[in-house]
Amino acid sequence: MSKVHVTTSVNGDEVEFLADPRETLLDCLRDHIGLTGSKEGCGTGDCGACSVTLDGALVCSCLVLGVEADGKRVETIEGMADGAELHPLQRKFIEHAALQCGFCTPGILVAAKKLLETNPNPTEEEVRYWLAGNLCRCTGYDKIIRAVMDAAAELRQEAA
Amino acid sequence: MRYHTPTTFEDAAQLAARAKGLTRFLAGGTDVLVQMRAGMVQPDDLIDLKKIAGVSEITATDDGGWRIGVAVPGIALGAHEGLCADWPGVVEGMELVGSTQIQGRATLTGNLCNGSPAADSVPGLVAAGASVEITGPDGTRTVPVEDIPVSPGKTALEAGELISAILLPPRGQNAGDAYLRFIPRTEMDIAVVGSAVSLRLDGDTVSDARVALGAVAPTVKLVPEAAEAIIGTTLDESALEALAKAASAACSPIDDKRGTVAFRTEVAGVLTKRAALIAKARAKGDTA
Amino acid sequence: MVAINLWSSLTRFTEGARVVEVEAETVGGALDRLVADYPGLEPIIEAGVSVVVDGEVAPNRHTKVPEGAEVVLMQRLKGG
Amino acid sequence: MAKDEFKEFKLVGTRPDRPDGLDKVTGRARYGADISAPGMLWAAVLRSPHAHARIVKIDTSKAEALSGVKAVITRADFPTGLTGEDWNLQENTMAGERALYDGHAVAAVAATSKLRAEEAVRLIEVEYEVLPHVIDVDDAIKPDAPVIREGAADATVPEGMPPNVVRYMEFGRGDVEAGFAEADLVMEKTYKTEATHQGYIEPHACMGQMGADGKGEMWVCTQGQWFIRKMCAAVLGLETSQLRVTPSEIGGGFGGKTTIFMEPLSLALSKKAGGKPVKLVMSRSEVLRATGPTASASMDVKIGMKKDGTITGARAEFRMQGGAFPGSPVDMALYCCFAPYKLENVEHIGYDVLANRPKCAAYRAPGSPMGAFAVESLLDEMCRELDVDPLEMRLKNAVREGDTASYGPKYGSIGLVETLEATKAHPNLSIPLGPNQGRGIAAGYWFNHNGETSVSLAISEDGTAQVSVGTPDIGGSRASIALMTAETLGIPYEDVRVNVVETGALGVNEPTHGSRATFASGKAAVVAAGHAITEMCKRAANEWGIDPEAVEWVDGAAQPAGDNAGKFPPMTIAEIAGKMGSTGGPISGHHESVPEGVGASFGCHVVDVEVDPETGRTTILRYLVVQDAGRAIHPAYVEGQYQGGAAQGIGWALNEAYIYGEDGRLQNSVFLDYRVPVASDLPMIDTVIVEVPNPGHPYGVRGVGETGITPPLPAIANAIQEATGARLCDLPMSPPKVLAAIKAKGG
Repeated sequence: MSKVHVTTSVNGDEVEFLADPRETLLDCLRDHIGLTGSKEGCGTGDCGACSVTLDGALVCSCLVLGVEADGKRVETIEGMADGAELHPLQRKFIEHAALQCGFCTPGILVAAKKLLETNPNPTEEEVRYWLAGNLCRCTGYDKIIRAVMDAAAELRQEAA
Repeated sequence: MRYHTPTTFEDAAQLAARAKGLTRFLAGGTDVLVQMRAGMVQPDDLIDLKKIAGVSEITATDDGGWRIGVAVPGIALGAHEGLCADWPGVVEGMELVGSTQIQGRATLTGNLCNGSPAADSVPGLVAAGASVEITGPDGTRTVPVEDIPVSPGKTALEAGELISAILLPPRGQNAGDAYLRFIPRTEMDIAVVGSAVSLRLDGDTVSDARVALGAVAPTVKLVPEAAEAIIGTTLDESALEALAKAASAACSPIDDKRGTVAFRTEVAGVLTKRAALIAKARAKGDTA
Repeated sequence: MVAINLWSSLTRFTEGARVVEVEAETVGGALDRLVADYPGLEPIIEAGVSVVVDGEVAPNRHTKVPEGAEVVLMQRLKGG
Repeated sequence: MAKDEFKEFKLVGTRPDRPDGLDKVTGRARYGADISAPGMLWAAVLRSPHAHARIVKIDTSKAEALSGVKAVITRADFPTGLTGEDWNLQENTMAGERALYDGHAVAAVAATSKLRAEEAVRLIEVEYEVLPHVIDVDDAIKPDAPVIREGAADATVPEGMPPNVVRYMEFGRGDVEAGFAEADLVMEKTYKTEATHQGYIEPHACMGQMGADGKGEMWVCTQGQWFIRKMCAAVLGLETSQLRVTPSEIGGGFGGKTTIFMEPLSLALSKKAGGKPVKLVMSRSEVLRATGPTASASMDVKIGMKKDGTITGARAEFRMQGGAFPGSPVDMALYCCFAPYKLENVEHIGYDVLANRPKCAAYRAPGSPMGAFAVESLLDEMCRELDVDPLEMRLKNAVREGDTASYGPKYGSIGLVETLEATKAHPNLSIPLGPNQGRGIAAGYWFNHNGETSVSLAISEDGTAQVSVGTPDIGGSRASIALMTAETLGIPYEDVRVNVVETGALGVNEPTHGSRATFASGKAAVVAAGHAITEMCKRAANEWGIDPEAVEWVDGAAQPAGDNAGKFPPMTIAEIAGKMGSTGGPISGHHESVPEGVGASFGCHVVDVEVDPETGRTTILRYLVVQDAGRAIHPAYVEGQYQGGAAQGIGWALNEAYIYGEDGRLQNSVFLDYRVPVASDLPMIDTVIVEVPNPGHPYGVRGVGETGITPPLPAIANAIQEATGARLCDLPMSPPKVLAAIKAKGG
């Protein structure tokens, strides 16, 4: 079973790896390039813990093959902060206690960032539906929704 | 497993026709990868269609309809103003498939080829009178969408054949469509019942209609009796009752982990009534 | 003397008594006495029980049992 | 509601950033599957596709011949002769003579890659003789049911009981028949709940390494590293101290990670592969099929009530299956079900029953939600029948300090009445409801737990403090323990670092379970800090040349206690710590105990629902949780526990369930069909933290983690009845069932 040489950009860095064509992008991120921030909660696209963007589209990296990433841009949780400076969503999640175990947090942050890029002023209902593919079993979502709304407000203020 | 990236449909068809073992086509991958992961399917050849020119495009056809590429993800359908204006029911069916993340990958063609009777995007396509262009080793042919699924998980595609585009007819004036499904949660479920209605009005009267149901039979089903129940009516109370009755009568569902026979049969009628009213409102210019 | 309240399916081992009296100053002493008096209780006590002394689950065998204390034997408590 | 003496804290009751927040929002935090080591192998497990089958033959030769395969194990690789719960754990880790449920492990492989290990598993050939199986608890308790295991019943089971009954109990007091005779209304009903899974998003994962010398290491996501150590040692016949277990960050547990499932496999594979580390990560499907869900229950409840709402007698008979092994929480369900009520006449009967399902594990207030569903549902129906306000009825019968609990002991300080009063005062109760809407109320209870606890605290050279605890941080316990430690030492919150440590670093700790981490590790940290303070006062006294008894600790500094002690400026913790090398050496504090003073926690929930009368779909419009926290150390994480418990209860009430086919196979082993609530299913969840301080804890803490999952099941059933007129007695209250119930009553 021969492996495929994949060249891709991850969080702005050019990365190369050899992938078995059966391996998912999530497997490749975690096991070949050591980026374990994206999590596998289900492997079937139902929990969103592995959320990344692929050429700007929000996807479950467990439903993308590693070989499909060739020539594309991948953004993961590890690229969300700007050096030591957290993205407002990351800060607001800590401030609002929007995580308990924290396992779903990377995927939710990646998905929420894409939401706010798409829709800077979402309603509570829009946030809930956008994040419906990101399961959290600890929080009941309440503080997550508040943190996203608060970060959105802050980002709007910055932009104004 | 061998991974192929052909650049034409003809090459893809040739690859598939020559392959000895199990072959799968890859567009969005949201079904194939899940099946591979669960060990249900271990393909020998996986043919990725995304390097073929035009597969990610939505184009207006000369007759006023639409041609949708096989790798157009749900999110791109929803972002396409012209398509949303013409066929909101088709678009909302696709948009109900999975989460935001799934929408970034999943395609109409994939949803159709998975062969599930519960596929959310298929009733809308059937009600719309959509067809598919099929490319095979011997050339292309065009087939109505309702003829593609033949039983759960099985399609009418022959070995070496693959869908190369989805074709929507011109919408025309005073017409609207809608799709509703029932799931226990608000998101992330497979339809327990799905119902799509497409209709045209002459004044306040329904002059033409197509009704399609999902998850109530071995395949998505076109229900002419349901359409007949509302053609020539203004969707008054008695027409809606007749519509619901015809929809329920067309159901031959199963009891399974997602719903019961009685529930599916009952709710098929309820949803069809509700979908018809939305389609009518859209035909009258309501953009919601 | 300490009166120990048992759960009633244990009365098969105590000749029908729901409350039995033993001579003891500690929880451990009371349990040992119980087993000595009613050997049928041994596997149940071995498997683990919680002993409640005046409303509080006793933390260990050395917990004192004051004269006249309310002692209740319960199946072992834990949680999720 | 806080008592006056609790108002003076500087830190306790504030909401600082959690210490592990940064790691968890940047993807740096390392969970179970994130740990790797040089030379590491990957494991995969072959599982039974049958609910009940005799294993006739296992042929592993083809798997062993595959390149890259380093070890294949079956039950033959495990020691024999285990008994009791040790045998149960071993049998559940890997099937012996028979596979007892769909998903039961049969063989395991370690290979050089994940894909290679999976290929090897597919090459293992197993010959099964399929046996009759039983899934439902009411079927399993029948005298002619397929027998899961001969001789599994313990001494509590009288002669002549059906073969799958393995534990039996009855307890109570008063004369329940006389109680019913006194009542104006006696009602009796049967209720059923299906098994649900804890549904933590992180699948079980570990990396084990075991040499031929019997020394081993394990890195694992767990609620309790010492439990993992003890259980792995028992199952594999190891010396406990030779195994060192390091907990990773944990992606949720809710009780499900207090025991072992596949951890011994990684150690056994490692040993067979010459001591290479072996990583084993479960898939979601494996988690649902082969780790511990909760029990399913069938429950009869009979209650007598006077016209004014006074409960005169109550009887509960519960049957629960917890899988193919003893251990359903039927005892806890019975203890908790009538716990909010003062009862003179009460009777409880319980049966623990075997069935062909995975071995159940603890799930958040184990047993209590099922019992509450039955009792709180029936009470609500009786209130409707007698036209009594359900909240007033609960207040009238509520237990108070000094009352004897339904299950035996006397209550210490409890806050049920305060909780019910706070509920009554909440604005949600006066919001008008529209058509097809209904409001439901229910109460709930959990004991809370203490458990073996060992904590060490050390003062660093700069006057900051590190605390080593043995309870993994699932939901912010590092923050609450740091707050209490800093408050006690009189130093800033940021100056305390709380570390969750491995088994080699402390005495035995029970897991983070029973809502005990903030109570027990927190209490021990406070005591340990006190020891350090005593030592620091001594060091200051020595410097000053006065009696240590004459030194007191105020705001992070030693100072003379009054003018008679002498006149010296306060000596800060930093000053004392900076000199500790020359004043007597390291300064630390340590405490270990099974702490006394556990405080029970009552809650009351109010839910507003809307039911679509044509489809039976229930929408949660509003949700209120009111619960006694004793004292909320970090209120944001207390609210989080309340909200999370409510959300899990909502899932259990409406859609979550184990669904089995006729063949006894689990049909919904993915999140697509095991329907936990998604963000768009829920509203904001309102919370009220009632604070009736627990006198058994230095800062008044009661455990808060578990009670919150108990009231939602009945509260939602009660709301659905008000919305539709239909009463659901069988969970989940999924749309098909609700629609059928509406139709059955002619709606």
